[in-house]
Amino acid sequence: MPDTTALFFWLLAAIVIASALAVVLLKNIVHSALFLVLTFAGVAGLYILLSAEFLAAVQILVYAGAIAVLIVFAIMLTRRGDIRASNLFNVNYLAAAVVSLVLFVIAALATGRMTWMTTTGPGPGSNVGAIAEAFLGPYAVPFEVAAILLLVGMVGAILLARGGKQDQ
Amino acid sequence: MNFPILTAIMLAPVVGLLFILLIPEREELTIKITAAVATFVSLVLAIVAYVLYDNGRGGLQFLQDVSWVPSFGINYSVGVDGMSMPMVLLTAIVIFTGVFASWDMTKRVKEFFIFLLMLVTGVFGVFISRDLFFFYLFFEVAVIPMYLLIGIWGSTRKEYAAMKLTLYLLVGSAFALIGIIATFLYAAQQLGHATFDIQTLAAVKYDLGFQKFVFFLMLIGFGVLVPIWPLHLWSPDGHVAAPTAVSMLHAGVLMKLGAYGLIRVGVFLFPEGAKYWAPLIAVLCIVNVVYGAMIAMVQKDLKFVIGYSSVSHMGYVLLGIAALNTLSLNGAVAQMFAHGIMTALFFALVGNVYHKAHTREIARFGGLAHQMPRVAAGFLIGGLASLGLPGLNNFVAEFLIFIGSFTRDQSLLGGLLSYRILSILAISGIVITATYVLRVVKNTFFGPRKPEWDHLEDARGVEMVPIVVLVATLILFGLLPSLQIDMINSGVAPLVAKIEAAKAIGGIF
Amino acid sequence: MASLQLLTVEILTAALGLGLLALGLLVPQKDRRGIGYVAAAGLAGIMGVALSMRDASGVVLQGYVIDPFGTYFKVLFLAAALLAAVCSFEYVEKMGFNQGEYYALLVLATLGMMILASSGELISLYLGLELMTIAFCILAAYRLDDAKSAEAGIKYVLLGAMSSAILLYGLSLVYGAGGSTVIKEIARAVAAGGASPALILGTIFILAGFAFKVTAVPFHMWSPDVYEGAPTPVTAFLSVASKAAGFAALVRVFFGALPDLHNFWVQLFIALAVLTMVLGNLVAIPQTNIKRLLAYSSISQAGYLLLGVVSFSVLGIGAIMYYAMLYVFGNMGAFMAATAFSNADGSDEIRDYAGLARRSPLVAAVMLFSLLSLAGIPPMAGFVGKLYLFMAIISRGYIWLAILGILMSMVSVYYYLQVAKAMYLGNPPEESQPVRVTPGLQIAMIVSLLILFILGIYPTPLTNYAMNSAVAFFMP
Amino acid sequence: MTSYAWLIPVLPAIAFPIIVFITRKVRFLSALVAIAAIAASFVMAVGVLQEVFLLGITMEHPVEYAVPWLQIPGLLKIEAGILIDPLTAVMLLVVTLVALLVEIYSVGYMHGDPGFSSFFSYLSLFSASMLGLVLANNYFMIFFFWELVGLCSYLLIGFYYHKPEAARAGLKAFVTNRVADFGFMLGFFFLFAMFGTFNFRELAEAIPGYQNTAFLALAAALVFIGPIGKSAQFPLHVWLPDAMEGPTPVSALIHAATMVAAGVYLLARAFVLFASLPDVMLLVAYVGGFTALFSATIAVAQRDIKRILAYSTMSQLGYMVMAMGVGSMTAGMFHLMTHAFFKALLFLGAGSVIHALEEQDIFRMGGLYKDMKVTTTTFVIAALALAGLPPLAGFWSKDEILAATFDHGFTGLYILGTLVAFLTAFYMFRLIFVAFFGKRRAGLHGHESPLTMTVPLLILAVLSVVSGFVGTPFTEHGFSTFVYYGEPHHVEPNYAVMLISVLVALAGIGLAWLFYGRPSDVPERIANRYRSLYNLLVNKYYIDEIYLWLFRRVVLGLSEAFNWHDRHVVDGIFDGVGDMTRISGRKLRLLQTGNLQTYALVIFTAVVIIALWMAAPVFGGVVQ
Amino acid sequence: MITLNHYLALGGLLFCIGLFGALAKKNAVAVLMGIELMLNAVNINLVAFNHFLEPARVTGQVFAIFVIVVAAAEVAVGLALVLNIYRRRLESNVDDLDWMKW
Repeated sequence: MPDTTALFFWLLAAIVIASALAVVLLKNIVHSALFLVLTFAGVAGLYILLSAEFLAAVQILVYAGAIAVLIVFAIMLTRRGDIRASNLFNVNYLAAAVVSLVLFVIAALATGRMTWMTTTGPGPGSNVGAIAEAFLGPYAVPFEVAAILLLVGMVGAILLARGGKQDQ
Repeated sequence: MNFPILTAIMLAPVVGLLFILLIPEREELTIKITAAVATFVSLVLAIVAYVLYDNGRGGLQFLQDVSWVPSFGINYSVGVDGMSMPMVLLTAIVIFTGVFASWDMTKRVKEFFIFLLMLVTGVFGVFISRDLFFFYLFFEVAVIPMYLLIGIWGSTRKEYAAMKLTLYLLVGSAFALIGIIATFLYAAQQLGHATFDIQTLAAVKYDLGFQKFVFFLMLIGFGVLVPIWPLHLWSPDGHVAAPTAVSMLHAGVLMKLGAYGLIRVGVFLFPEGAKYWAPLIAVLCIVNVVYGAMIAMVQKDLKFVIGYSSVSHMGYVLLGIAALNTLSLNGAVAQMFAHGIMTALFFALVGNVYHKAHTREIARFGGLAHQMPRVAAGFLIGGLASLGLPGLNNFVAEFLIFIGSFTRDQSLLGGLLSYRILSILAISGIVITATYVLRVVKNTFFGPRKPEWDHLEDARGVEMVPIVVLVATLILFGLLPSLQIDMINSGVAPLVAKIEAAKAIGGIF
Repeated sequence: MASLQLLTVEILTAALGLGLLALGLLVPQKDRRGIGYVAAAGLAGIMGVALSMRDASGVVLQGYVIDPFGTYFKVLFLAAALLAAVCSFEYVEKMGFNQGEYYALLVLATLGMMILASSGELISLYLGLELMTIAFCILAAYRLDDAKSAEAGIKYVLLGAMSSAILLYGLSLVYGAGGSTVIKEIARAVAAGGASPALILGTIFILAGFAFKVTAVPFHMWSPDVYEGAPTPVTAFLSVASKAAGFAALVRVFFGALPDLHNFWVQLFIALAVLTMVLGNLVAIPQTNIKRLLAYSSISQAGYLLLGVVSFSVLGIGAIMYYAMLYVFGNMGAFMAATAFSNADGSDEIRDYAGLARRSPLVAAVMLFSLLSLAGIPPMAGFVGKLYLFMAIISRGYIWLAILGILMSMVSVYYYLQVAKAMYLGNPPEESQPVRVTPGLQIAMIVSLLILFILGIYPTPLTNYAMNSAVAFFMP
Repeated sequence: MTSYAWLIPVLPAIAFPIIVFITRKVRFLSALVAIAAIAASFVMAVGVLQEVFLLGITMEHPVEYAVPWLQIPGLLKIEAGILIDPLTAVMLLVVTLVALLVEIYSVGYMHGDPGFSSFFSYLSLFSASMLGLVLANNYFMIFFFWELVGLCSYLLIGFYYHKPEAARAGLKAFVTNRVADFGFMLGFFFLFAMFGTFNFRELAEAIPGYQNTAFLALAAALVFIGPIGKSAQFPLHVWLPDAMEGPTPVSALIHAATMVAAGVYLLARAFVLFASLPDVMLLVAYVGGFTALFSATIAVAQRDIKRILAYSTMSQLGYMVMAMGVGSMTAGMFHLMTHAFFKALLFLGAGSVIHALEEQDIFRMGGLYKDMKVTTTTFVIAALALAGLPPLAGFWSKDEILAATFDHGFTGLYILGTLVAFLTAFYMFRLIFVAFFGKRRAGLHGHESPLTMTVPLLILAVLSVVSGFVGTPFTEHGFSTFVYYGEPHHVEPNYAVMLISVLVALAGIGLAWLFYGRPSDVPERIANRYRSLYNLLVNKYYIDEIYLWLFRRVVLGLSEAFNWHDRHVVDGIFDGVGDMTRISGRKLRLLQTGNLQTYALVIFTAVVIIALWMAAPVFGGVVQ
Repeated sequence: MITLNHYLALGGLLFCIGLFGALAKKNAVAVLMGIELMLNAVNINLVAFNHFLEPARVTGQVFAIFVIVVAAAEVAVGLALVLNIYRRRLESNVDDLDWMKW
């Protein structure tokens, strides 16, 4: 059992990292967007390994589904010039690379040197049920807020995308 | 005394200010009369308080306490002692005369008097506060109206001067504020309860290092206002740029805030710190006196002469403070009063001339005594006061300072210098002062009649009010100094007791 | 359902926001001005409710804390929102579209802040923060026909997202290290387990996230651009309320969850405070646009507020609370004056303010005294606030920091007085007209000016309330 | 009477404000008020003198009245007090008498001047101050009035303020005196520091027992600077000749008879201090002697009638100071008194001439005796008195000084004094021969002055004759038993000295007659022969020029340097700080590039830096 | 054995890759994509913590769901803004958005 977990982990990790790298390195933004979907899917796989099946489903639906589609639409709507050079680096990329790398080293070292109080135990039985209880129980306030937040995001997106007076 | 007379003195201008806010802008005369009435009320109340003050009892009188922010020990507590009562009177006189000196004002009259009254409220507040918080609060209230008054109604590089003055004063007060907060915290720890009350704070034993540090902060903070060399440059520029009434109030009263703060907060709370820094003050004050006076000698603008003369004269006040004994401190306080009146007189007169002649360049004048004999007489009396002529208030003050510091027997710099030598140098200032003051009088008012100034009218009517009031004050306290010194001494006595009780420590050098 | 009663303010605010949204769709175009009045009235009413609940305290659903500290900030947000709404009447009407949504977003942003200030738990804290951020993104870009506004919006949304990502990373690390998202439990875990590398790194990341919100240098760089581009009332609201909310949450997290690490994070805050005060004030000097000037000035104000954090004491928290409140009125006052002016003249350039004192004494006076309050000149409230802040840090022995702070506030006087100089010393242009100000805005300006005076002259009740609420953070 | 003596200064003091505020518009009332006040003072002064005689008030047993003026308990007690002893009484009489006569004279002299009322107000103020000075019972009060007389002197010298020379002369007088007062002030500060009192009587009791004579000598020398200025002794004499720009009655009253004598009076008052310090006494004597000779030589070459008299005054004051220095206070005071009368007379006579001719250059006058009989007669009497011919007053008093000098063994000074006597006679009669006798010059017609002017002349002429008799050997040295220090003493009449002085005086007069009494080109020839010496004398040894150079180049130069330093160096530093702040703001704003990814980069770089800064805890070093 | 640290390292790496994208890409949409990667990385952390530290509860998962919700809203608003700007300036590169500076 551990072996399969490890196997899947490494596989999914490789997919996630490779496709994430592809997202940021490729020069064609459409390709980047497609690899982004792959990354999201990989992450969803990792959730399953972490016994968060419900979350994996949400991940696929929201990220790989909705968000990715949104992004692709946006790319299409803002396309101009050569699509093969639509996703270039800016002048800061070297500095950005250094900063990102150092940050990773720091983060990895900081977390790697920890001794975590890990416990293994039985899960909360029904994953979905537990989450639902959490939403309606202790996390009711954030839940309501999240609802409002989505509403705000929606209203905002409509407003902004529709533009100002010229549309009316 | 159930009537809160001090608060009334302070609030009379505020009431006047509120009335003026309601008066339409074109009713200029009404505005001026309102301002005059408001300041007159302050003046009358101040005189009443001065007369009622019981010198024999001494100490703080006309007390009034209102709890303000209990958690920080802030109280609105006012009261005057022998040192602050003369200052309150000084302020009342100067502002009252200042309103009359501004009678010719035609530009944005309403705003002018609003800011002027705002300014004077702050000044009154400082002198009557017994609570360090309110002391500082009022201290700062005075600054911004000053900026606007100079910036709008000033002359000669007014914007530069206004900004310079404001920044100098604020940066200085920043140091004072740090000192005040540090003191408050130290005392709160020692006493176990928070208080800003100066008397209570004075009872705390501060350790020597703390005293040295905080006194130095106070020295910078209040020294800027005095102004102590080399932090004095705002004052000539500010004086020159300011409109008449503001110059009067500024040189007459505001500079005294610095010296008063240095005594009331610096010396009174930190006698050992004062002893430590006194030699530095003493040396710097000589620079003030001699250097300031010599610079005054070569100025070409009338107001610059007076501006630098203030630097020079306030040097005497510093000497009085540095000598730290009864006579010198009496003299310092008296000098604050006397110089305030004298310099206000000067500025009122110069303002009068400038208003009519539109120039202050000494070289262009000459023989003005023909056209303006009263102004000339007033100016001469001011000059005589300035050079310390007996019979005028300044003489008594300077005399006390000189004799106080002269009799202080302490050598500095390993015997190279002593207070006596410094006093001698300071006294030499009276010669330089006589030279430049009388040279200015000569070059401006004496000499053949110049037809180009024939259109100038002599001071008359309300213009005479400042001249008469200020001259009368100078003469009154010059001939009967005990009216003043007895009161001041009752205020200085506890201070000196505190200084004497303090550890004898050597100065900085 | 006692616990739901504690949530009255939040529920009312949410209802108001949604109601406004609905109104915006239902009310015919020409009558939509009334929506602003409804919003203002609603906010005022909610503020009344919040004031009546000032002593309420309790915990709702494990992680949502109602206490005087939170209520204080709620009142503060409501006051800021109310002023911003009043300020917006004419401004938004001129824009001419989507008024209902505008006020709804304003109210919902306020809701986000309230959540942020009351969260005793990381998840709701995060959601409150995001609600606020997203609402502000939309509001910042609200002048849809203006390219600057859109630029402000995208800068805010992208940088905001990045900063919330790093904040989130930090939150995740703290969750991991503390084993919980509830602040009290984290504090217990930290007290028991001590500092660990992940915890420290998480702290740093959280600090970066909050520093972004409170515009501490060097995390401030979005703010001048966004402030300049956003509609003026939004800028006003953003500059005061979101900063105050940031501080509220920051205090909750750092004082609530991580007090045992204070030796560590205080050093970071010292560095931030120094940089913020120095850079904010220095860069404000050469500004020529009033909104940019106020942006840099509000950066520097964050530096002073950080001093309260540095002091790590009851006095410090109290000082932050007091200062934040007066900062609302000071900054809103300045922005209201700027709005009034730009409504009349359409300009934000300081040189166009020349002679404003002649054209509108009220606007000039409000601007002047608000700026003076920001500079900390008595008798304005700013002085008392700064006094408390400096007291707080001097009591911890950071005299040098206090000297620096005071000197820097003297630098700020310089540039504030440049505005005063234009208004009072300059002469109005030849053909200029008096600046007309709508009655609502006039009232709001006068009220905020009066509050500044009152808080400066009689600070007692507010001080007491702030200090008493602050004590809770240091009770075991 | 003595208990009302305080009224003597107070009456003229009251006259001052009355004239200024009430009677200014009515000229004759102003004069009346002033004269009435001083006349009353004169009467009281006579009364005081009489009472001093009758009650036997002596130098050792003076009468003192005082009220506190300024007190700081335990530290400082300043009294407004009066001290009456024979010295005071004599001075009171002299001052009130001369002042009275001068004021009467002025009614005529100032007739028609627009500043008539002010003139009388100033004179009243002056009289008040001078009388206050005379009566003062302590150093503080004497200084107080000392300064006030200086003020009046300033006002009166600059009375014709429209004349630039007058204005300049007033300034010069005041500032020069200020230098002296500075020394004086320091002197009595030292005394206060040593003895804790200003009171003359208390000091007189304390000083003799004081051990630290070096300090005492310093104090005395500093106090002496005061008289050097006020009594126009070298090197602070420069103001007195210029003071002649004032109206002539002023010159008579202030710059000849009374105020300039205040220095000598101070020496007399403070004699107890000086008497115990031989070194200081020597200094005093030589300063006096030198000044006497110095100014006499200058007087020889002057052409302005008032300047000649001014230098003569200096010279005579030199005598008095010298007398003090050699230890004879009696002689000094005696000469002070007689000199007051005849020098006032000389000045008033000169005023009469000027009033008539409006001309001051003696070489443009001539033959005045024909038109101005009274003036000429009285002037000659005074000149004879000044020259020291018996039996006129000047003879007795000057002789007393010379005899005292000789007696006390100061032979050098004695010879010097005799030489001065010769020069005095010479220059006075040079003046008389040139101005009053000889040919009339074209265009100048004198006329005799009105009665208000001539009557005072006559009275003073009488006094110039008789006032010396109070101190002659034939009247039992009355003066010396009255005003003295220590024991009453007088110099035994030394007939050799008397004879010599009479001879030199006659020689001086004769030489003057030879040169100027008849048409002659001798003076011109001598002047040409010794051109440089002559120029030196005409230009008063260039002292004024040296002082002017010092003031212009050194003092003003230094002041300009300070001014530059203040404006550029000090201000530059502070303004520089301000500019630095502004500039750094301007540079720092460039960090704000407008690019949001740069902002993000800055944010994350900051995070990285903070994390690295905290590296130790992050990597588990510190925090574990 | 796959430990918590593996997941954390993976999360960290993903976060930094996303960060690199957000910092270094010109296109605004690509920047948003980078940000989405960062949020995903955090989610990995959260879920992993939840799984390894307190498997009995679902706090981390709940948190992650909220993050996803927020991310969706953010993306929506962000893309709307990009479209808005594009419509006006025909430009979706962020480094041209520097009208306001200094």
